[in-house]
Amino acid sequence: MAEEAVDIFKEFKEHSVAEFFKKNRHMLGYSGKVRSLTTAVHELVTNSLDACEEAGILPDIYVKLEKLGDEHYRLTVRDNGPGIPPHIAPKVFGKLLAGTKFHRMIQTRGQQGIGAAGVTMFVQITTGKPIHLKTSTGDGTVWEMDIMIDVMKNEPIVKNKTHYPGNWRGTEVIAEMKGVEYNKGKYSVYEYLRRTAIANPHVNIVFEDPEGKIHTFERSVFEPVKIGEEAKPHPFGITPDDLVTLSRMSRAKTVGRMLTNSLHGMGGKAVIGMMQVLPHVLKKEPSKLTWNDAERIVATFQAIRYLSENKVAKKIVEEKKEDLTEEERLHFNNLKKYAKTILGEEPTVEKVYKVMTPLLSIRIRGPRTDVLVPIGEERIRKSLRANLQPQFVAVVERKPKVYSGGIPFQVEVGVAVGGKIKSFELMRFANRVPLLFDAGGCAITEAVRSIDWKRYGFPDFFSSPVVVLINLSSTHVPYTTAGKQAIADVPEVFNEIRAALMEVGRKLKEYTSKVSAVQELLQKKKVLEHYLPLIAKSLAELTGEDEKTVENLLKKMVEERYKKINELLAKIEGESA
Amino acid sequence: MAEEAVDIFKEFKEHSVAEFFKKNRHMLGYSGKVRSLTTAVHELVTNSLDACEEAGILPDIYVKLEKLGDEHYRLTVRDNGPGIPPHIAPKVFGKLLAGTKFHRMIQTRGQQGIGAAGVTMFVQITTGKPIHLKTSTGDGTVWEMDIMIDVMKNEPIVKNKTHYPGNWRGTEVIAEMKGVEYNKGKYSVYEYLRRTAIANPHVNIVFEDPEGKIHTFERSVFEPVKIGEEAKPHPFGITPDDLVTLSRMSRAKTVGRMLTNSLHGMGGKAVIGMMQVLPHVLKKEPSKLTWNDAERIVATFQAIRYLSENKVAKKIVEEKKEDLTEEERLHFNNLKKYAKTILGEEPTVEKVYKVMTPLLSIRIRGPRTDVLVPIGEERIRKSLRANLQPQFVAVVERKPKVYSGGIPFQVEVGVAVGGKIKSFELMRFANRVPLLFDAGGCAITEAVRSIDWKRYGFPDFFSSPVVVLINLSSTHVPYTTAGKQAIADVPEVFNEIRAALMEVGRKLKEYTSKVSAVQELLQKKKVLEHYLPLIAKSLAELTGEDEKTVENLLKKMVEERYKKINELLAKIEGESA
Amino acid sequence: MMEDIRKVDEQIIKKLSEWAKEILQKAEKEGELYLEVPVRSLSNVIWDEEKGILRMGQRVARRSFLNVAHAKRFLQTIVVAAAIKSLVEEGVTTSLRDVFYRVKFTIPGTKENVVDEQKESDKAIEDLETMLGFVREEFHVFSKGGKGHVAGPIEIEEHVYSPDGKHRIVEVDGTNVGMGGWAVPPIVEPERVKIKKVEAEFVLVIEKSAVWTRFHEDRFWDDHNALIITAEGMPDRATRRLVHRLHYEFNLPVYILTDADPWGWYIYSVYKQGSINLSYLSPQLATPPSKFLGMTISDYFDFSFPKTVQIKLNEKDVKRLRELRRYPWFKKKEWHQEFDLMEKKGFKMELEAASSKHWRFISKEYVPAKLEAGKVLP
Amino acid sequence: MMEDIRKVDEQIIKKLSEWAKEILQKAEKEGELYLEVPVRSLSNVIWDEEKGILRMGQRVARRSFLNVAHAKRFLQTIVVAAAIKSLVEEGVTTSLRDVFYRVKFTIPGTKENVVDEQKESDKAIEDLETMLGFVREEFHVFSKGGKGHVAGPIEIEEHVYSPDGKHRIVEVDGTNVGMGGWAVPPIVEPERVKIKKVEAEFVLVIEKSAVWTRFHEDRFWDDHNALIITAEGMPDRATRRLVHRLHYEFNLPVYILTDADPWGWYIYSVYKQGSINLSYLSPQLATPPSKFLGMTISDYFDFSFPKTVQIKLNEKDVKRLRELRRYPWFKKKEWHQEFDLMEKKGFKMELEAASSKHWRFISKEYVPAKLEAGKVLP
Repeated sequence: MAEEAVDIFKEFKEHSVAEFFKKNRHMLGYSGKVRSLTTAVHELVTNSLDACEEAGILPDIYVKLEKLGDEHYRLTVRDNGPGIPPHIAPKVFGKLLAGTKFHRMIQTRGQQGIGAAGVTMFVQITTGKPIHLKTSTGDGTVWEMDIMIDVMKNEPIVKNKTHYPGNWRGTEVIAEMKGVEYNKGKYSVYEYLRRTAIANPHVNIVFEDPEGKIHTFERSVFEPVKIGEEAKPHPFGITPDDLVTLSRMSRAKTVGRMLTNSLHGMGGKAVIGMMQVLPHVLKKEPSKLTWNDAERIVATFQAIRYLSENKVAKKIVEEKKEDLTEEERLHFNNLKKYAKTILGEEPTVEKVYKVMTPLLSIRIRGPRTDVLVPIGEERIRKSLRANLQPQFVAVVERKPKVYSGGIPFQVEVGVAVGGKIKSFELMRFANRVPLLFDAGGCAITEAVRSIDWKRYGFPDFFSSPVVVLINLSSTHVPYTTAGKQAIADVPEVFNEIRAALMEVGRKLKEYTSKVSAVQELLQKKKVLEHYLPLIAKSLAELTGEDEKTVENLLKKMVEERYKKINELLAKIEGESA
Repeated sequence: MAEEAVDIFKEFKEHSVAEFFKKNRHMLGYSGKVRSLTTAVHELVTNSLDACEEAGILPDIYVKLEKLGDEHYRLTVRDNGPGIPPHIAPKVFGKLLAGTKFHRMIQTRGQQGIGAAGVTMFVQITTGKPIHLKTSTGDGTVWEMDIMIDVMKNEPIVKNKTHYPGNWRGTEVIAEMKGVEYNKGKYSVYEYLRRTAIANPHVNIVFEDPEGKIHTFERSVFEPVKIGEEAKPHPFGITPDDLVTLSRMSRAKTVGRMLTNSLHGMGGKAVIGMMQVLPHVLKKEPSKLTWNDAERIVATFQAIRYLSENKVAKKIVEEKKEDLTEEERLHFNNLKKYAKTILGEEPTVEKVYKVMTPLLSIRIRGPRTDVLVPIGEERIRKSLRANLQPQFVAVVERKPKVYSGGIPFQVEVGVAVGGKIKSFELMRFANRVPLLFDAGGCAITEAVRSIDWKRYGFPDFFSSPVVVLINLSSTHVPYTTAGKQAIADVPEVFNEIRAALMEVGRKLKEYTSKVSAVQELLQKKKVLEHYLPLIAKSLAELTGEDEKTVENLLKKMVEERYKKINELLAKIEGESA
Repeated sequence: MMEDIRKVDEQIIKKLSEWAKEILQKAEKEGELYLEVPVRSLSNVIWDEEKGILRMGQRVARRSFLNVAHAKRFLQTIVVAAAIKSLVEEGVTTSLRDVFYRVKFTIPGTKENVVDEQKESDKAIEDLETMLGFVREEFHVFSKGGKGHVAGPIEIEEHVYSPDGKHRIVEVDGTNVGMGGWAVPPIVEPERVKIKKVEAEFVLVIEKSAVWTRFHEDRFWDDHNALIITAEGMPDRATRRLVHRLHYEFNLPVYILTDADPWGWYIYSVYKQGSINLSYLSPQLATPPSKFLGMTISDYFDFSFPKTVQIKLNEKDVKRLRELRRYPWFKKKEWHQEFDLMEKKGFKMELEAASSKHWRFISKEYVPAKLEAGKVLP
Repeated sequence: MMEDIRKVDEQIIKKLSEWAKEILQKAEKEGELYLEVPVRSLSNVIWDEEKGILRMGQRVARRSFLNVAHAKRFLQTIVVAAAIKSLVEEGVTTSLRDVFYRVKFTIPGTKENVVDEQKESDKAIEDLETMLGFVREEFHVFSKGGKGHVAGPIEIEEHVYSPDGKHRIVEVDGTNVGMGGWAVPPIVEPERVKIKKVEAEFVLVIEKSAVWTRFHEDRFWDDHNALIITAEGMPDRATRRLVHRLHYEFNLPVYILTDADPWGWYIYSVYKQGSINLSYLSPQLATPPSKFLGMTISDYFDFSFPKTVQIKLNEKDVKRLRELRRYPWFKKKEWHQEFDLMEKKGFKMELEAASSKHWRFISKEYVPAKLEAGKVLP
C-alpha cells in the first residue's frame, strides 16, 4: 500500500537559482507585457547609472526601442560609463546572483546581482536568443559578444566574442524580447525614463521610441553624483547571526578588536567599557565566538542603546534606585531582560545595576549617514522647476535616520504646485529609481494618503495640480517584494516620510496663506468702493440730503481707512517673492 | 577623475541562493513575528502531508509549540509518513532549491524545494542553532541528526548523526526559533491547523499549544488522498523555450516522436497532421531543433487551438472563403499571423488556407486533469458538517479547466450556513493548503467580493453567518509572491472561481427560497382567519344581517380555499430535507 | 334647506347597505368574497380630449378577500365603510385624520391594527368614492380646514349644519369682506354652499395668497368686476370645486395666475384638467375652459423685467418641465413654445418679481395689460 | 378712522429720516459709518420671569460700513430702509417676498446683487424693527396671507385700507360666520382691526384647523360662550397678536389645545412666551397668562384612550423634548411630570386620536371635562 520512501526520493534533484527564477520570473518584475519591458529597461539603465556614479562620470544614457513584430521589440541601452572588463562581463549578464553589490552595505540602485542577468534570462526564454553586449573600459579595445545563460548550471554561455581597437568607452546592450508591449501610459518605459530624469538631474537621457520619435531629457545639474561609501554595519542593528558570520571571516586577534574593526561607531573606549561586562567574550579569538557569546554582545549593544535613548532608565541606573514607581518598574524589567542574557542567568537587582552601570558611559556613534546619496534639496528644486515649470516648489530634505537599529535611510520630498502642472501625480523613488508599479501597497503612497492636506491649504489635494516627489535613500531599501516596486511598511520609515510630508506641508501652507492674504486685502477696499454709491443714494433718499455730498463724505472715510494698505501690500509681496 | 572599471569590478563576487534568501527572508514568508511562526509550521506540515499522500498513508500529524522565553519558541512537527532516507535528509533540510517536486508538473502543496530548508535557515539566523531531525523509513533503523546550512555554499552541515534500531516510521523535526510570537488570531498556527484539517478531512492533527492545551482535529474521512500523477506539459501551453529545453534532454529520434512522447494529448495522428505543415521540422533530430523551429511548432499548436475553439475561423478555412465580413476578416488576420510564423514569410491568402486546412482535422486531447487532486465534493460536505455543524451546506466541485493554455486547475467551493456558525468567514486554500495572509490582494477574495450575493438571498452576505471554503487545485498555482499566500489575478482562474461561486449561489438560493415559501403558505391562512371576524361584524353592521351567519359563510369559504394546502406543505417539506 | 343635506345622507346610507348586501350575495353564489374597484392608478387615467379633462377609465380591479395579498385592503375598505355609515347617520362632518383614528384599532384576537398609516384609510375612502359614486365631501369627510380665500361681487348663503340640529344660514357679501376675504369652507357642495348671485364678469385665480392680498388691497375686484380667489399654492378640493361651480353654474371665464415655473404651471393644469391621483373626480373638480393668464417667460421679455428676478432652474424643475411636456393637455403649440423658452433660457420667475418694478405693478399694470391684450395661454 | 393709519405712517417716515440723519452726523464726527443694532441672537434673549415672557436683552452690536465683514449687511439695511420708506409713503401693504424682489437689484457698477436670498432682506427688516421700535406690520409688511380662523361671540370692524383712498369698513359678527369662520387678516394692528365687542368668556386656541372645524360644527362657541381660534399649526404673527389683544384688551382667559407631542407643546409656548427668533416682539405677541388645556400623556390614561392612538416618539421628538425641559418657562413641576411621563412611556398622541372613542368626543366630552375640572397646566 504505502509507497517506499526510497521510491519517493528517487527523483530528488538539486536545482540552480536560474531555474528557480525562470519559473518565478514575476518575482523579478517580468509579469505583464508593459511591465516586463519597463523592468528590462530599468535593469539596464540602473546598471548604467550605478556604474557611471561609481566612476564619477556624468551619465549620458541612450535608450532605443524598435518594434520588430507583434509584441516583439528590440531594446538598446547605451551608456558612457566605465565599461565592463571582458572577463567579468559574461558573469554580469550570464549568471544570477553574481555582482559587486550584494554583499556590501552601500547605497546603489541595484542590490541583488540579479538585474542584468535577469534581462538575459527574459530575452532567452521569450526569443531563444542571447543578448548582445558591446563594452570598452576606454583602454583602446572594444569587446563585443553574445551572452546566454545555461539555466541548469546558472553559468554564462558566451558566443561570437570579438574585440577590435576603438576609442570609445561605455557599455551597450541589445536585447530582443517577445511577449512585451510598449505604450505611453503610467507604467511605460517613457514614464520610467521621464521620472528617472527628474530624480537624477545630472543625467542626460535620449529615448528613441518605437515610432522613431526622439525624447530628450536634458541634465539640469552638471556635477556628477558622488558615490556612496560602503558602510559598516551599526552595532544597534546587528544580529547574533551577523556577528557569528563576521567572526568566521575576521582576521582580528580578539572579538573586541573585531568589533572596532568591523562595526561602525565603535571606538576603543566603547570596547573598554564593554570589557567590564563581557571580559571573556571580548578577549576570545573571533573564530571561537559562540552563538551564545554573540547573543550576549547583542544584548549589551541593546542595553547601551536603551540607556542612551531612555532618560528614566538612565536615571534609575545612575541612582541604583530600589523603590520604583510603576513607570520605572517597567524600564527596570526591560533592563533586567538584557542583563539576564548578558549574564546567562536570572539576575538579582544588585547584579542588574552592576552590569548596567559601566554601560552608562559608553557612547556609540550613530550610524554613518554620509554613505547615503540623496538627490539633494537644490537638485530637486532645479529638476522640478526645469521639468515641470510649476508656479511654486517646496523641498524638504530630512536628516538621515536609522531603521531596525542600524540601517541608515533618508527621505526627501519635493512638491511642485501649479504653473504647467495640470493634475495630481505622486512620483515614488527609492535611491533615485522610479517606482512605477504596486503604488497601492507602498508605504510612500500610504504616507501621502495619511496626511490631512486640508490643514495645509489643499481642500482636495488629490485633485489639485500638484506633483509630489518622494525619494527614499538607504543602503538597504525595505522593498515588499523582489520586484522592488513598493516600500514595505517599516514604522520608522513610514513615520519619517510622514514627518517630511508634514514639513513640506507647512511650507506650502505658509506660501498659500501669504498669497491669499495679499489678495484678500486688495479685495476689501474694492468691495467698499462698490457699495459706496448705492449707500449714498439710499441715505440721500432717507434724509433728503444731497447725494453727491453724502457720497463724498463716505469716499473720504474709505480712503482714510485704507491709506496704509498699499504700503502693507508692497511689503508682503516682497516677502512672498 | 573617473574610476577605472577594473577597480570597480575588483569586488565582483558570486553568491549562493541561500545568501540571497537569507537577505530576503520576507520573500519566503518570514516577516512579522506571528507570520514567521505560522510559515515554519506550514512548511513542515506541508512536507509531512505531501509525503504521506505520495506514500498512500493516512496522515497523523502532531504539532507542539513550547514557549522558551520572550519571543522564543520550540516547534515540534511529527508525522507518520514514509520517512526520509538518511542520505537525502541533509539536502532536504540543508540546501535550498533541492527537492523532488520543482521540476515535475505534479500537484503537490510545496513546489519549489525551498520550504524545509527555509525553516532551517530561519532557525539558524534567529538562534544560531541547527534543526533536529529524527526519521525512519520503517526499515527498523531510526536516524537522528542536527542540520544547518552553510550559507556561503548553500550546502548542508550535518552534526550528531546517530542511528539506532527502532520500529517506528515517520519524520519528526524540532526547530527552535526567536523573534516569533504565538497567538490565537486569524493568522495564527492554531488557525492554520484548523483550516488545514477542514480542507484535509483525511488528516488527523493534534496540536499542543504553548499553554499545554491540546487541540485535536479528528479525521472525518478514512480513505487516504490519492496522489496526483505527474502530468506532461500540454501543447497549448508550451513555449518555444520549453520545446528547446525539452529537445536538449530528449532521447527520441525525431522531433515528431519527441512531441508524442513528451507532450500530453499528442497522438500519432496529430503528428501526421502536423507533418503536412512542418515536414522538415518534425523529421529533424531533437538536438538540432532551432529556436525558430520551436516557434513554428508553437504557432502550429496555437493555430490548431484557434481553429478548434473558434467556429467562424473554422468555417472560413473549410470554405476557403474569399469575400469576408468584418468579423471574418478579424479571424482571418489572426490565422494569417500564425501562418506567417509557420511559413517564415508573409503568406498569400491561398497559402494561409493551404497551411490551415490540414490543421482542421487535428485533434489534441485536453490537458490531463486527472493529475489534479481536489478535496472532493463529498469530503468537503463531510468536513464542513463535522467541523462547523452548520444548518445547511452547499458544495460545488467544478470540472477541471486550463489556464495559460496548458496548466490544469480546478475550483471547489463549499458554503456552510447557520447552525453553530456565528459570523462570516472566508477560507482560502490552494492545493488544500490554507492561505491566511494577504487576503486583500488575492483573486479568491476579489472573486467573492465581486458576486452580487443579494441575488442569492443574502442581503448582507459579509455579515451573515456563513463560511465560504474555496480550494484551488493546480499543478502550478499562480501565486502573487514566493510567500504563496495570495492567488494572482489570472483571468481564467478568476472567472472560474466566480462561476463556482455563482453555481453555489444558485444552490443557496434554491434552499433559502424553498424554506421561505413553506413558511409563507403556513402564514397565509392564519392571516385570513384573523381578519374574518371583523369583516363579518362590519358587513353585518352595513347590511343589518346576523353577524354569526355572515361569519360562518366566510369561514366556510376560507376552509374550502385552503384545504389542499396541507398536502402541499408536506410535499415541499419533503423536498427540502 | 336642511332637507338637501338629509336627502344626500339618506341616499348614502341606502347605497352603503345595498352595496354590502350585494357582496354577500355574490359570496354565496360564487364562493368568492370580493370588491370590484375601479382602477385609479396612472394606467387607468385617460385624457379625455373632447371634454378636456383627465378622467378615470373603465378598468376595474377585483379585490378578493381570499387572496392574501388583497385581504388586508378588503378588510380596511369594509371597516371604513362601516365607519362612514356611522358618520353620516350621526350627521357629523370630520377630517380624514379623524376617520383614520376611528378605524385604527387592533383587530380582535391579533396584534395587528386595521390601519397603521393614514394613507390606508384614505385609500379605502377613495375606493368607496369610486365604487359608490359619491364624493368624499358627501360622506361628510374633508381633508384639512379650507385653504381658499375669495373677494369680489358675489353673494353666498352658507348652510352651516350641526349634528345637534342648530343649523344656521350665513349670508356672505364678497365685496364686504375683510383683508382675509371669505374663508372658503372645507366642503362647498351645493347642499352646504349656495351661490345666490354673482355680478362678476370673470374669475381670477391667484396662486399665492400674499399676491392675492395685493389685488384685494388694490380693489382689483372693484376696478375689473372680478372675483379674486387664492388657495395658497396647490389648491384643495374645495377651492377647485368652487371654481368649477362658478364656471359651470354662472358661465364665468376663469383666468389663472401663477409663478412662471413648472410647479406654477402644474397648479394651472390641476385647476384646469384635474390631477392624476384624483382623476376620478375630474368631472366634479376640473374646469377645462380655464385660461392661463401668466406668468410666462415671454412675459419676462415683453415686460422687460430686470435680470435679478431670474431664478435658475434646478434639477427638479427640469424634470417637472419634461413631465409637463408629456401631458396631452399641454400638447399645444403655445405651451411648447413656453416650455422651450424656459428650458433654453434656464430660469423661472415668481409673481412677486413684479415688485422689482414697483409695488403695484402686478395689479395695476401687468394683469390689466395681459387681460386687455387677451394674451392668455390655452 | 383712516387717520389712525396715516398717523402711524407719518411717524414712521419721520423716524426713518431722523435715524438716517443721525448716521450721517455720527459719520462726520467720528469718522465711522455704523449702525447700532440690538442683538437678536440667542445670547441676547432673556427670560423675563416676572413678565413671563422671552424678551430681547440690552446688548447692541455695532455694524460698521468700513469693516468689510459688515459692509454688505450695512448696505442691505440702508437700501431696505429706503424701500420701506417708499412703501409707507405710497400706502401699500405687501409681503416680505415682494420687498425681497424690490431690493434684489444689481449694485450699480458690479455684478453683485443687494440681496440674493430672502432671508437677507428679512433680516434687514428685523434690524429696522428693533432699531426704530416699530413692528413690521406697521411698515405695511406681512409674511404670507393670514393663517388664522375665528368663530364665536365677537364683533369686529376691519378697516380695509387702499392705496387709492377707497377705504372700507367691514363689520364682522363671529357668531354669523360660515364653516371657514372669520379669516384673520395678515395684519391685525389696532389701526386696521378694531375689536368692537366681545361677549365671550374665554378664548380656546386649537392647534389644528380640522379639529377647530369639529368645535365649530358642534357650536362649541355657543354652548360654552367662547371664542375658538386656530392658525393651523405654528401660528403666524397675526394670530398671536390677535390672541394677545383679546387677552390684554378684554381680559379673556386663553386656553390652548394642541397635540400631546413636543411640537404641540412648543406651539403652546410660542403663544404664551414668544419664540426665540422673535423675542424682541414678545411684548406685542406673547400672552403669558395663557393656560394649557391639553392634550397631555396623563390625559391618555385619565381618559383611557386605546393603545392604537399611541405614536412612538422619534429621535427628533426626544431631542425637542430635551429642549423643552431646558426652557425656563417650562421649569414647572406640572410640566416636568408630563415630560417625564412622555419620555418614560415613549409615545405621543394627536388631537384627532379622540375620534377613536367617538366622533364628537373631543368637543363634547374631553374639552368640557378638562375645563370643568380646571385641569390645565401653567
